[in-house]
Amino acid sequence: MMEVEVLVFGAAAIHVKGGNVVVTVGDRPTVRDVLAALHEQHPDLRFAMPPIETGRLAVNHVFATAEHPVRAGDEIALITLVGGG
Amino acid sequence: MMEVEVLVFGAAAIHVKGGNVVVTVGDRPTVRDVLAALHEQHPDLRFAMPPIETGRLAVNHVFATAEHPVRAGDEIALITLVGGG
Amino acid sequence: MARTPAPVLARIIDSPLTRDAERAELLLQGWPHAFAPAGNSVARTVGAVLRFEGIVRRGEPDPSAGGTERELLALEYQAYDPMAERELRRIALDIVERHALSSLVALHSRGRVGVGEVSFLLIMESPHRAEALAAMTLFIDMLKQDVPIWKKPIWR
Amino acid sequence: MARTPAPVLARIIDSPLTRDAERAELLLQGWPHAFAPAGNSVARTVGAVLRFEGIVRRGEPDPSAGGTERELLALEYQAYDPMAERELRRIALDIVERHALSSLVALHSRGRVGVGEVSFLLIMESPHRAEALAAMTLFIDMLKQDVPIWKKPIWR
Repeated sequence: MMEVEVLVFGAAAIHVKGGNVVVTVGDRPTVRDVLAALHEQHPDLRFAMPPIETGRLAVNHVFATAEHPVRAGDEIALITLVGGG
Repeated sequence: MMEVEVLVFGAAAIHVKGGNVVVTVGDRPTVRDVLAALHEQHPDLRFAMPPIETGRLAVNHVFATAEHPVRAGDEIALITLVGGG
Repeated sequence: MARTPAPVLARIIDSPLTRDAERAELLLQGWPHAFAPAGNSVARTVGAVLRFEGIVRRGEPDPSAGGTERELLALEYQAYDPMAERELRRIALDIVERHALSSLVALHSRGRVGVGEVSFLLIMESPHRAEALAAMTLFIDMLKQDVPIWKKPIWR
Repeated sequence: MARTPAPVLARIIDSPLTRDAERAELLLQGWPHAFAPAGNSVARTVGAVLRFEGIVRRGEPDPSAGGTERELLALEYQAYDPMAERELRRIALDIVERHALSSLVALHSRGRVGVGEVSFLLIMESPHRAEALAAMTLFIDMLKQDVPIWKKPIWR
Protein backbone atom coordinates (compact mmCIF):
# COMPACT_ATOMS: atom_id res chain seq x y z
CA MET A 1 0.00 0.00 0.00
CA MET A 2 1.07 3.60 -0.59
CA GLU A 3 -0.29 7.08 0.10
CA VAL A 4 -0.60 9.55 -2.74
CA GLU A 5 -1.14 13.26 -2.25
CA VAL A 6 -3.34 14.90 -4.89
CA LEU A 7 -3.43 18.68 -5.40
CA VAL A 8 -6.92 20.09 -5.82
CA PHE A 9 -7.86 23.49 -7.27
CA GLY A 10 -10.74 25.79 -8.07
CA ALA A 11 -14.29 24.80 -7.24
CA ALA A 12 -13.13 21.34 -6.11
CA ALA A 13 -10.83 22.95 -3.52
CA ILE A 14 -13.75 24.52 -1.65
CA HIS A 15 -14.40 21.10 -0.10
CA VAL A 16 -10.78 20.55 0.83
CA LYS A 17 -8.44 21.91 3.51
CA GLY A 18 -4.94 22.99 2.47
CA GLY A 19 -5.45 22.46 -1.24
CA ASN A 20 -4.77 18.72 -1.30
CA VAL A 21 -6.19 15.33 -0.36
CA VAL A 22 -4.49 12.02 0.35
CA VAL A 23 -5.59 8.65 -1.05
CA THR A 24 -4.39 5.15 -0.24
CA VAL A 25 -3.65 2.93 -3.23
CA GLY A 26 -1.97 -0.44 -3.86
CA ASP A 27 1.64 -0.81 -4.97
CA ARG A 28 2.62 0.30 -8.52
CA PRO A 29 -0.50 2.39 -8.98
CA THR A 30 -1.59 3.98 -12.24
CA VAL A 31 -3.56 7.19 -12.83
CA ARG A 32 -6.65 4.96 -13.04
CA ASP A 33 -5.98 3.55 -9.58
CA VAL A 34 -5.57 7.04 -8.11
CA LEU A 35 -8.79 8.21 -9.78
CA ALA A 36 -10.66 5.15 -8.46
CA ALA A 37 -9.32 5.83 -4.97
CA LEU A 38 -10.34 9.49 -5.22
CA HIS A 39 -13.89 8.47 -6.18
CA GLU A 40 -14.06 6.02 -3.28
CA GLN A 41 -12.22 7.86 -0.55
CA HIS A 42 -13.31 11.46 -1.38
CA PRO A 43 -16.90 11.28 -2.59
CA ASP A 44 -17.25 15.05 -1.89
CA LEU A 45 -15.02 15.71 -4.89
CA ARG A 46 -16.95 13.50 -7.29
CA PHE A 47 -18.73 16.48 -8.86
CA ALA A 48 -15.36 17.74 -10.08
CA MET A 49 -13.78 14.42 -10.98
CA PRO A 50 -13.19 12.90 -14.42
CA PRO A 51 -14.45 9.34 -15.08
CA ILE A 52 -12.15 6.61 -13.74
CA GLU A 53 -11.72 4.87 -17.08
CA THR A 54 -11.19 7.81 -19.40
CA GLY A 55 -10.07 10.50 -16.97
CA ARG A 56 -6.71 12.16 -16.68
CA LEU A 57 -4.63 13.67 -13.91
CA ALA A 58 -1.60 15.90 -14.17
CA VAL A 59 1.56 14.01 -13.21
CA ASN A 60 4.54 16.31 -12.72
CA HIS A 61 2.74 19.13 -14.56
CA VAL A 62 1.86 17.11 -17.65
CA PHE A 63 -1.52 15.54 -18.38
CA ALA A 64 -1.37 11.75 -18.02
CA THR A 65 -4.05 9.24 -19.02
CA ALA A 66 -5.40 6.18 -17.21
CA GLU A 67 -2.49 3.79 -17.84
CA HIS A 68 0.23 6.18 -16.72
CA PRO A 69 2.19 4.88 -13.66
CA VAL A 70 2.27 6.99 -10.52
CA ARG A 71 5.53 6.83 -8.50
CA ALA A 72 6.47 8.01 -5.03
CA GLY A 73 7.47 11.67 -5.19
CA ASP A 74 5.39 12.46 -8.30
CA GLU A 75 3.39 15.68 -8.12
CA ILE A 76 -0.20 14.66 -8.82
CA ALA A 77 -2.96 17.21 -9.51
CA LEU A 78 -6.68 16.97 -10.20
CA ILE A 79 -7.34 19.52 -12.94
CA THR A 80 -10.96 19.99 -13.86
CA LEU A 81 -13.46 22.77 -14.27
CA VAL A 82 -10.81 25.25 -15.31
CA GLY A 83 -11.91 28.81 -15.84
CA GLY A 84 -9.32 30.74 -17.82
CA GLY A 85 -10.01 33.11 -20.67
CA MET B 1 -38.12 47.82 -77.01
CA MET B 2 -35.87 49.73 -74.64
CA GLU B 3 -32.16 50.22 -74.06
CA VAL B 4 -30.73 49.61 -70.60
CA GLU B 5 -27.30 50.76 -69.54
CA VAL B 6 -25.53 48.39 -67.13
CA LEU B 7 -22.52 49.49 -65.06
CA VAL B 8 -19.70 46.96 -64.98
CA PHE B 9 -16.82 46.80 -62.47
CA GLY B 10 -13.69 44.93 -61.53
CA ALA B 11 -12.46 42.03 -63.64
CA ALA B 12 -15.58 42.20 -65.81
CA ALA B 13 -14.78 45.83 -66.69
CA ILE B 14 -11.51 44.86 -68.40
CA HIS B 15 -13.55 43.74 -71.42
CA VAL B 16 -15.61 46.91 -71.49
CA LYS B 17 -14.97 50.50 -72.57
CA GLY B 18 -16.15 53.29 -70.28
CA GLY B 19 -17.30 51.04 -67.45
CA ASN B 20 -20.73 50.21 -68.89
CA VAL B 21 -22.52 48.22 -71.56
CA VAL B 22 -25.91 48.71 -73.18
CA VAL B 23 -28.45 45.95 -73.77
CA THR B 24 -31.71 46.01 -75.70
CA VAL B 25 -34.70 44.47 -73.94
CA GLY B 26 -38.48 44.32 -74.44
CA ASP B 27 -40.92 46.64 -72.69
CA ARG B 28 -41.47 46.30 -68.92
CA PRO B 29 -38.28 44.31 -68.42
CA THR B 30 -37.29 42.56 -65.22
CA VAL B 31 -33.83 41.87 -63.82
CA ARG B 32 -34.11 38.42 -65.43
CA ASP B 33 -34.69 39.99 -68.85
CA VAL B 34 -31.68 42.26 -68.45
CA LEU B 35 -29.50 39.32 -67.36
CA ALA B 36 -30.69 37.25 -70.32
CA ALA B 37 -29.89 40.13 -72.67
CA LEU B 38 -26.44 40.53 -71.09
CA HIS B 39 -25.73 36.84 -71.67
CA GLU B 40 -26.87 37.08 -75.29
CA GLN B 41 -25.58 40.47 -76.31
CA HIS B 42 -22.32 40.52 -74.28
CA PRO B 43 -20.94 36.98 -74.29
CA ASP B 44 -17.49 38.39 -73.31
CA LEU B 45 -18.91 39.13 -69.88
CA ARG B 46 -20.37 35.68 -69.31
CA PHE B 47 -17.43 34.62 -67.11
CA ALA B 48 -18.43 37.30 -64.62
CA MET B 49 -22.20 36.95 -64.89
CA PRO B 50 -24.66 35.37 -62.47
CA PRO B 51 -27.10 32.74 -63.83
CA ILE B 52 -30.15 34.21 -65.57
CA GLU B 53 -32.70 32.45 -63.36
CA THR B 54 -31.16 32.94 -59.92
CA GLY B 55 -28.91 35.93 -60.54
CA ARG B 56 -29.19 39.41 -59.18
CA LEU B 57 -28.27 42.88 -60.31
CA ALA B 58 -28.07 46.05 -58.30
CA VAL B 59 -30.97 48.36 -59.10
CA ASN B 60 -30.49 51.86 -57.72
CA HIS B 61 -27.77 50.64 -55.36
CA VAL B 62 -29.78 47.79 -53.86
CA PHE B 63 -29.52 44.12 -54.83
CA ALA B 64 -32.60 43.02 -56.79
CA THR B 65 -33.53 39.46 -57.74
CA ALA B 66 -34.87 38.03 -61.02
CA GLU B 67 -38.50 39.25 -60.75
CA HIS B 68 -37.63 42.84 -59.95
CA PRO B 69 -38.88 45.32 -62.61
CA VAL B 70 -36.36 47.58 -64.35
CA ARG B 71 -37.60 51.04 -65.26
CA ALA B 72 -36.21 53.80 -67.45
CA GLY B 73 -33.79 55.90 -65.41
CA ASP B 74 -32.89 53.11 -62.96
CA GLU B 75 -29.20 52.75 -62.24
CA ILE B 76 -28.37 49.12 -63.05
CA ALA B 77 -25.06 47.49 -62.04
CA LEU B 78 -23.54 44.06 -62.56
CA ILE B 79 -21.85 43.23 -59.25
CA THR B 80 -19.85 40.04 -59.23
CA LEU B 81 -16.39 38.84 -58.31
CA VAL B 82 -16.02 41.48 -55.61
CA GLY B 83 -12.67 41.64 -53.88
CA GLY B 84 -12.96 43.58 -50.64
CA GLY B 85 -11.41 42.63 -47.33
CA MET C 1 -35.78 43.36 -22.07
CA ALA C 2 -35.57 46.37 -24.40
CA ARG C 3 -31.98 47.03 -25.34
CA THR C 4 -30.37 50.29 -26.34
CA PRO C 5 -29.34 49.87 -29.97
CA ALA C 6 -25.71 48.75 -30.15
CA PRO C 7 -23.39 51.36 -31.69
CA VAL C 8 -22.54 50.50 -35.29
CA LEU C 9 -20.06 52.27 -37.56
CA ALA C 10 -19.56 51.16 -41.17
CA ARG C 11 -17.54 53.39 -43.47
CA ILE C 12 -15.45 53.45 -46.63
CA ILE C 13 -12.31 55.51 -45.99
CA ASP C 14 -10.04 57.18 -48.57
CA SER C 15 -6.78 55.92 -47.10
CA PRO C 16 -5.06 52.85 -45.71
CA LEU C 17 -6.34 52.05 -42.21
CA THR C 18 -3.41 53.19 -40.13
CA ARG C 19 -3.92 53.56 -36.38
CA ASP C 20 -4.11 57.32 -36.89
CA ALA C 21 -6.70 57.00 -39.65
CA GLU C 22 -8.76 54.65 -37.47
CA ARG C 23 -8.61 56.96 -34.48
CA ALA C 24 -9.43 60.04 -36.57
CA GLU C 25 -12.45 58.30 -38.10
CA LEU C 26 -13.81 57.08 -34.75
CA LEU C 27 -13.37 60.55 -33.27
CA LEU C 28 -14.97 62.23 -36.27
CA GLN C 29 -17.98 59.92 -36.06
CA GLY C 30 -18.41 60.54 -32.34
CA TRP C 31 -17.75 56.91 -31.56
CA PRO C 32 -18.43 56.38 -27.85
CA HIS C 33 -15.15 54.72 -26.91
CA ALA C 34 -12.64 56.02 -29.41
CA PHE C 35 -9.95 56.60 -26.81
CA ALA C 36 -10.99 54.10 -24.16
CA PRO C 37 -9.34 50.72 -23.87
CA ALA C 38 -11.52 48.09 -25.44
CA GLY C 39 -13.09 46.78 -22.26
CA ASN C 40 -14.07 50.07 -20.73
CA SER C 41 -17.42 50.47 -22.35
CA VAL C 42 -19.88 52.00 -19.99
CA ALA C 43 -22.18 49.04 -19.44
CA ARG C 44 -19.37 46.62 -18.58
CA THR C 45 -21.35 43.78 -20.03
CA VAL C 46 -18.74 43.15 -22.72
CA GLY C 47 -16.79 39.93 -22.23
CA ALA C 48 -15.03 39.71 -25.57
CA VAL C 49 -13.47 42.13 -28.02
CA LEU C 50 -12.45 40.75 -31.38
CA ARG C 51 -10.45 42.74 -33.90
CA PHE C 52 -9.63 41.72 -37.46
CA GLU C 53 -7.24 43.48 -39.81
CA GLY C 54 -7.02 42.56 -43.45
CA ILE C 55 -3.59 43.40 -44.81
CA VAL C 56 -2.25 43.66 -48.36
CA ARG C 57 0.24 40.85 -48.86
CA ARG C 58 3.39 41.01 -50.94
CA GLY C 59 2.21 38.48 -53.50
CA GLU C 60 -1.03 38.06 -55.48
CA PRO C 61 -1.91 35.53 -58.17
CA ASP C 62 -1.70 37.20 -61.59
CA PRO C 63 -4.59 36.02 -63.79
CA SER C 64 -2.81 37.25 -66.95
CA ALA C 65 0.12 34.96 -66.03
CA GLY C 66 -1.95 31.83 -65.48
CA GLY C 67 -2.51 32.60 -61.81
CA THR C 68 1.11 32.37 -60.68
CA GLU C 69 1.99 34.60 -57.76
CA ARG C 70 3.58 37.93 -58.60
CA GLU C 71 5.08 40.71 -56.48
CA LEU C 72 2.86 43.64 -55.63
CA LEU C 73 3.54 47.25 -54.76
CA ALA C 74 -0.02 47.96 -53.72
CA LEU C 75 -3.68 47.23 -54.33
CA GLU C 76 -5.97 49.93 -55.68
CA TYR C 77 -9.45 49.50 -54.19
CA GLN C 78 -12.38 50.75 -56.24
CA ALA C 79 -15.82 51.09 -54.61
CA TYR C 80 -19.21 51.48 -56.26
CA ASP C 81 -20.57 54.53 -54.43
CA PRO C 82 -22.75 54.91 -52.49
CA MET C 83 -23.72 51.25 -52.63
CA ALA C 84 -20.48 49.90 -51.13
CA GLU C 85 -20.84 51.81 -47.87
CA ARG C 86 -24.57 51.12 -47.81
CA GLU C 87 -24.03 47.36 -48.15
CA LEU C 88 -21.27 47.43 -45.54
CA ARG C 89 -23.68 49.13 -43.16
CA ARG C 90 -26.54 46.77 -44.00
CA ILE C 91 -24.37 43.76 -43.19
CA ALA C 92 -23.11 45.39 -39.99
CA LEU C 93 -26.63 46.10 -38.72
CA ASP C 94 -27.83 42.64 -39.68
CA ILE C 95 -24.97 40.91 -37.87
CA VAL C 96 -25.13 43.06 -34.74
CA GLU C 97 -28.80 42.19 -34.45
CA ARG C 98 -28.45 38.50 -35.31
CA HIS C 99 -25.57 37.86 -32.88
CA ALA C 100 -26.64 40.36 -30.21
CA LEU C 101 -23.28 42.13 -30.36
CA SER C 102 -22.52 45.08 -28.09
CA SER C 103 -20.89 47.14 -30.84
CA LEU C 104 -19.38 46.88 -34.31
CA VAL C 105 -16.91 48.95 -36.32
CA ALA C 106 -16.24 48.08 -39.97
CA LEU C 107 -13.92 50.28 -42.02
CA HIS C 108 -12.78 49.56 -45.57
CA SER C 109 -10.23 51.48 -47.61
CA ARG C 110 -10.85 53.03 -51.01
CA GLY C 111 -7.88 53.87 -53.25
CA ARG C 112 -4.29 52.76 -52.96
CA VAL C 113 -3.20 50.51 -50.08
CA GLY C 114 0.45 49.48 -50.05
CA VAL C 115 1.85 46.05 -49.21
CA GLY C 116 1.81 45.60 -45.42
CA GLU C 117 -0.92 48.20 -44.93
CA VAL C 118 -4.41 47.52 -43.60
CA SER C 119 -7.31 47.68 -46.09
CA PHE C 120 -10.09 46.34 -43.87
CA LEU C 121 -10.73 46.65 -40.17
CA LEU C 122 -13.47 44.94 -38.19
CA ILE C 123 -13.96 45.33 -34.43
CA MET C 124 -16.70 43.59 -32.48
CA GLU C 125 -17.66 43.75 -28.83
CA SER C 126 -19.85 41.01 -27.45
CA PRO C 127 -20.97 39.66 -24.07
CA HIS C 128 -19.47 36.27 -24.91
CA ARG C 129 -16.69 35.13 -27.22
CA ALA C 130 -18.63 32.52 -29.22
CA GLU C 131 -21.01 35.08 -30.73
CA ALA C 132 -18.16 37.38 -31.69
CA LEU C 133 -16.20 34.61 -33.41
CA ALA C 134 -19.23 33.36 -35.33
CA ALA C 135 -20.24 36.91 -36.24
CA MET C 136 -16.78 37.76 -37.52
CA THR C 137 -16.60 34.75 -39.84
CA LEU C 138 -20.07 35.53 -41.18
CA PHE C 139 -19.33 39.24 -41.62
CA ILE C 140 -16.25 38.59 -43.75
CA ASP C 141 -18.09 36.00 -45.85
CA MET C 142 -20.92 38.46 -46.49
CA LEU C 143 -18.47 41.27 -47.23
CA LYS C 144 -16.81 39.16 -49.89
CA GLN C 145 -20.14 38.30 -51.45
CA ASP C 146 -22.09 41.56 -51.32
CA VAL C 147 -19.97 44.67 -50.87
CA PRO C 148 -19.15 46.16 -54.29
CA ILE C 149 -15.45 46.77 -53.84
CA TRP C 150 -12.84 45.62 -56.34
CA LYS C 151 -9.09 45.54 -56.16
CA LYS C 152 -6.68 46.32 -58.97
CA PRO C 153 -3.14 45.01 -58.49
CA ILE C 154 -0.28 47.45 -58.93
CA TRP C 155 2.61 45.14 -59.77
CA ARG C 156 6.14 45.81 -58.73
CA MET D 1 9.83 24.72 -48.37
CA ALA D 2 11.57 24.96 -45.00
CA ARG D 3 9.96 27.70 -42.94
CA THR D 4 11.54 29.78 -40.22
CA PRO D 5 9.71 28.84 -37.02
CA ALA D 6 6.88 31.32 -36.43
CA PRO D 7 7.41 33.48 -33.33
CA VAL D 8 5.31 32.27 -30.40
CA LEU D 9 4.88 33.94 -27.04
CA ALA D 10 2.76 32.32 -24.29
CA ARG D 11 2.94 33.78 -20.82
CA ILE D 12 1.08 34.11 -17.53
CA ILE D 13 1.32 37.72 -16.33
CA ASP D 14 0.84 39.04 -12.78
CA SER D 15 -1.48 41.89 -13.74
CA PRO D 16 -4.48 42.79 -15.84
CA LEU D 17 -3.55 43.00 -19.52
CA THR D 18 -3.58 46.74 -20.04
CA ARG D 19 -2.00 48.11 -23.20
CA ASP D 20 1.03 49.12 -21.15
CA ALA D 21 1.36 45.65 -19.61
CA GLU D 22 1.07 44.08 -23.05
CA ARG D 23 3.68 46.39 -24.56
CA ALA D 24 6.05 45.91 -21.63
CA GLU D 25 5.77 42.13 -21.90
CA LEU D 26 6.36 42.06 -25.66
CA LEU D 27 9.35 44.35 -25.27
CA LEU D 28 10.76 42.32 -22.38
CA GLN D 29 10.47 39.13 -24.38
CA GLY D 30 12.16 40.65 -27.40
CA TRP D 31 9.07 40.20 -29.51
CA PRO D 32 9.99 41.10 -33.10
CA HIS D 33 7.22 43.59 -33.78
CA ALA D 34 6.32 45.03 -30.43
CA PHE D 35 6.09 48.59 -31.68
CA ALA D 36 5.30 48.00 -35.32
CA PRO D 37 1.76 48.22 -36.65
CA ALA D 38 0.32 44.76 -36.98
CA GLY D 39 0.89 44.35 -40.71
CA ASN D 40 4.48 45.46 -40.83
CA SER D 41 6.10 42.15 -40.12
CA VAL D 42 9.27 41.78 -42.12
CA ALA D 43 8.17 39.07 -44.53
CA ARG D 44 4.98 40.87 -45.61
CA THR D 45 3.27 37.56 -46.14
CA VAL D 46 0.70 38.26 -43.43
CA GLY D 47 -2.80 38.89 -44.77
CA ALA D 48 -4.77 38.77 -41.54
CA VAL D 49 -4.25 39.84 -37.96
CA LEU D 50 -6.78 38.68 -35.43
CA ARG D 51 -6.86 39.93 -31.86
CA PHE D 52 -9.06 38.62 -29.05
CA GLU D 53 -9.46 40.19 -25.63
CA GLY D 54 -11.29 38.41 -22.84
CA ILE D 55 -12.72 40.92 -20.41
CA VAL D 56 -14.14 40.54 -16.89
CA ARG D 57 -17.84 41.30 -17.06
CA ARG D 58 -19.88 43.02 -14.38
CA GLY D 59 -22.02 39.97 -13.63
CA GLU D 60 -21.23 36.31 -12.99
CA PRO D 61 -23.54 33.46 -12.03
CA ASP D 62 -23.20 32.74 -8.30
CA PRO D 63 -23.27 28.95 -7.70
CA SER D 64 -24.01 29.47 -3.99
CA ALA D 65 -27.13 31.43 -5.02
CA GLY D 66 -28.47 28.81 -7.42
CA GLY D 67 -26.58 30.27 -10.38
CA THR D 68 -28.35 33.63 -10.49
CA GLU D 69 -26.22 36.48 -11.78
CA ARG D 70 -24.53 38.62 -9.15
CA GLU D 71 -22.46 41.82 -9.33
CA LEU D 72 -18.70 41.46 -9.34
CA LEU D 73 -15.87 43.73 -8.29
CA ALA D 74 -13.20 41.54 -9.82
CA LEU D 75 -12.09 38.02 -10.58
CA GLU D 76 -9.07 36.54 -8.83
CA TYR D 77 -7.23 34.21 -11.23
CA GLN D 78 -5.26 31.35 -9.70
CA ALA D 79 -2.79 29.40 -11.85
CA TYR D 80 -1.18 26.03 -11.17
CA ASP D 81 2.51 26.86 -11.71
CA PRO D 82 4.45 26.05 -13.79
CA MET D 83 1.91 23.86 -15.54
CA ALA D 84 -0.44 26.68 -16.58
CA GLU D 85 2.17 28.52 -18.62
CA ARG D 86 3.54 25.26 -19.97
CA GLU D 87 0.08 24.18 -21.22
CA LEU D 88 -0.57 27.63 -22.67
CA ARG D 89 2.68 27.33 -24.59
CA ARG D 90 2.01 23.74 -25.69
CA ILE D 91 -1.36 24.77 -27.14
CA ALA D 92 0.18 27.82 -28.81
CA LEU D 93 2.91 25.77 -30.52
CA ASP D 94 0.42 23.11 -31.56
CA ILE D 95 -1.96 25.61 -33.12
CA VAL D 96 0.71 27.66 -34.87
CA GLU D 97 1.95 24.46 -36.49
CA ARG D 98 -1.47 23.04 -37.31
CA HIS D 99 -2.83 26.23 -38.90
CA ALA D 100 0.48 27.46 -40.35
CA LEU D 101 0.16 30.79 -38.55
CA SER D 102 2.79 33.49 -38.98
CA SER D 103 2.91 34.35 -35.28
CA LEU D 104 1.00 33.95 -32.04
CA VAL D 105 0.89 35.84 -28.73
CA ALA D 106 -1.13 34.43 -25.81
CA LEU D 107 -1.07 36.24 -22.47
CA HIS D 108 -3.19 35.33 -19.46
CA SER D 109 -3.47 37.22 -16.17
CA ARG D 110 -2.80 35.76 -12.75
CA GLY D 111 -4.22 37.50 -9.67
CA ARG D 112 -6.89 40.16 -9.46
CA VAL D 113 -8.51 41.51 -12.63
CA GLY D 114 -11.22 44.12 -12.15
CA VAL D 115 -14.51 44.37 -14.01
CA GLY D 116 -13.85 45.86 -17.46
CA GLU D 117 -10.20 44.81 -17.46
CA VAL D 118 -8.61 42.29 -19.83
CA SER D 119 -7.66 38.89 -18.39
CA PHE D 120 -6.74 37.11 -21.61
CA LEU D 121 -5.17 38.34 -24.83
CA LEU D 122 -4.64 36.35 -28.01
CA ILE D 123 -3.08 37.77 -31.18
CA MET D 124 -2.57 35.76 -34.34
CA GLU D 125 -0.99 36.66 -37.65
CA SER D 126 -1.73 34.48 -40.63
CA PRO D 127 -1.35 34.56 -44.42
CA HIS D 128 -5.12 34.17 -44.80
CA ARG D 129 -8.09 34.99 -42.60
CA ALA D 130 -9.76 31.57 -42.58
CA GLU D 131 -6.86 29.89 -40.76
CA ALA D 132 -6.69 32.63 -38.16
CA LEU D 133 -10.41 32.46 -37.41
CA ALA D 134 -10.40 28.67 -37.13
CA ALA D 135 -7.22 28.74 -35.03
CA MET D 136 -8.65 31.30 -32.64
CA THR D 137 -11.80 29.32 -31.95
CA LEU D 138 -9.75 26.18 -31.39
CA PHE D 139 -7.23 27.94 -29.15
CA ILE D 140 -9.88 29.27 -26.81
CA ASP D 141 -11.63 25.89 -26.65
CA MET D 142 -8.34 24.19 -25.76
CA LEU D 143 -7.50 26.88 -23.23
CA LYS D 144 -10.78 26.28 -21.47
CA GLN D 145 -10.18 22.57 -21.38
CA ASP D 146 -6.50 22.22 -20.55
CA VAL D 147 -4.93 25.30 -19.01
CA PRO D 148 -5.01 25.00 -15.19
CA ILE D 149 -6.30 28.46 -14.33
CA TRP D 150 -9.23 29.05 -12.02
CA LYS D 151 -11.18 32.18 -11.21
CA LYS D 152 -12.52 33.18 -7.82
CA PRO D 153 -15.27 35.80 -7.88
CA ILE D 154 -14.87 38.84 -5.66
CA TRP D 155 -18.45 39.97 -5.21
CA ARG D 156 -19.45 43.57 -4.88
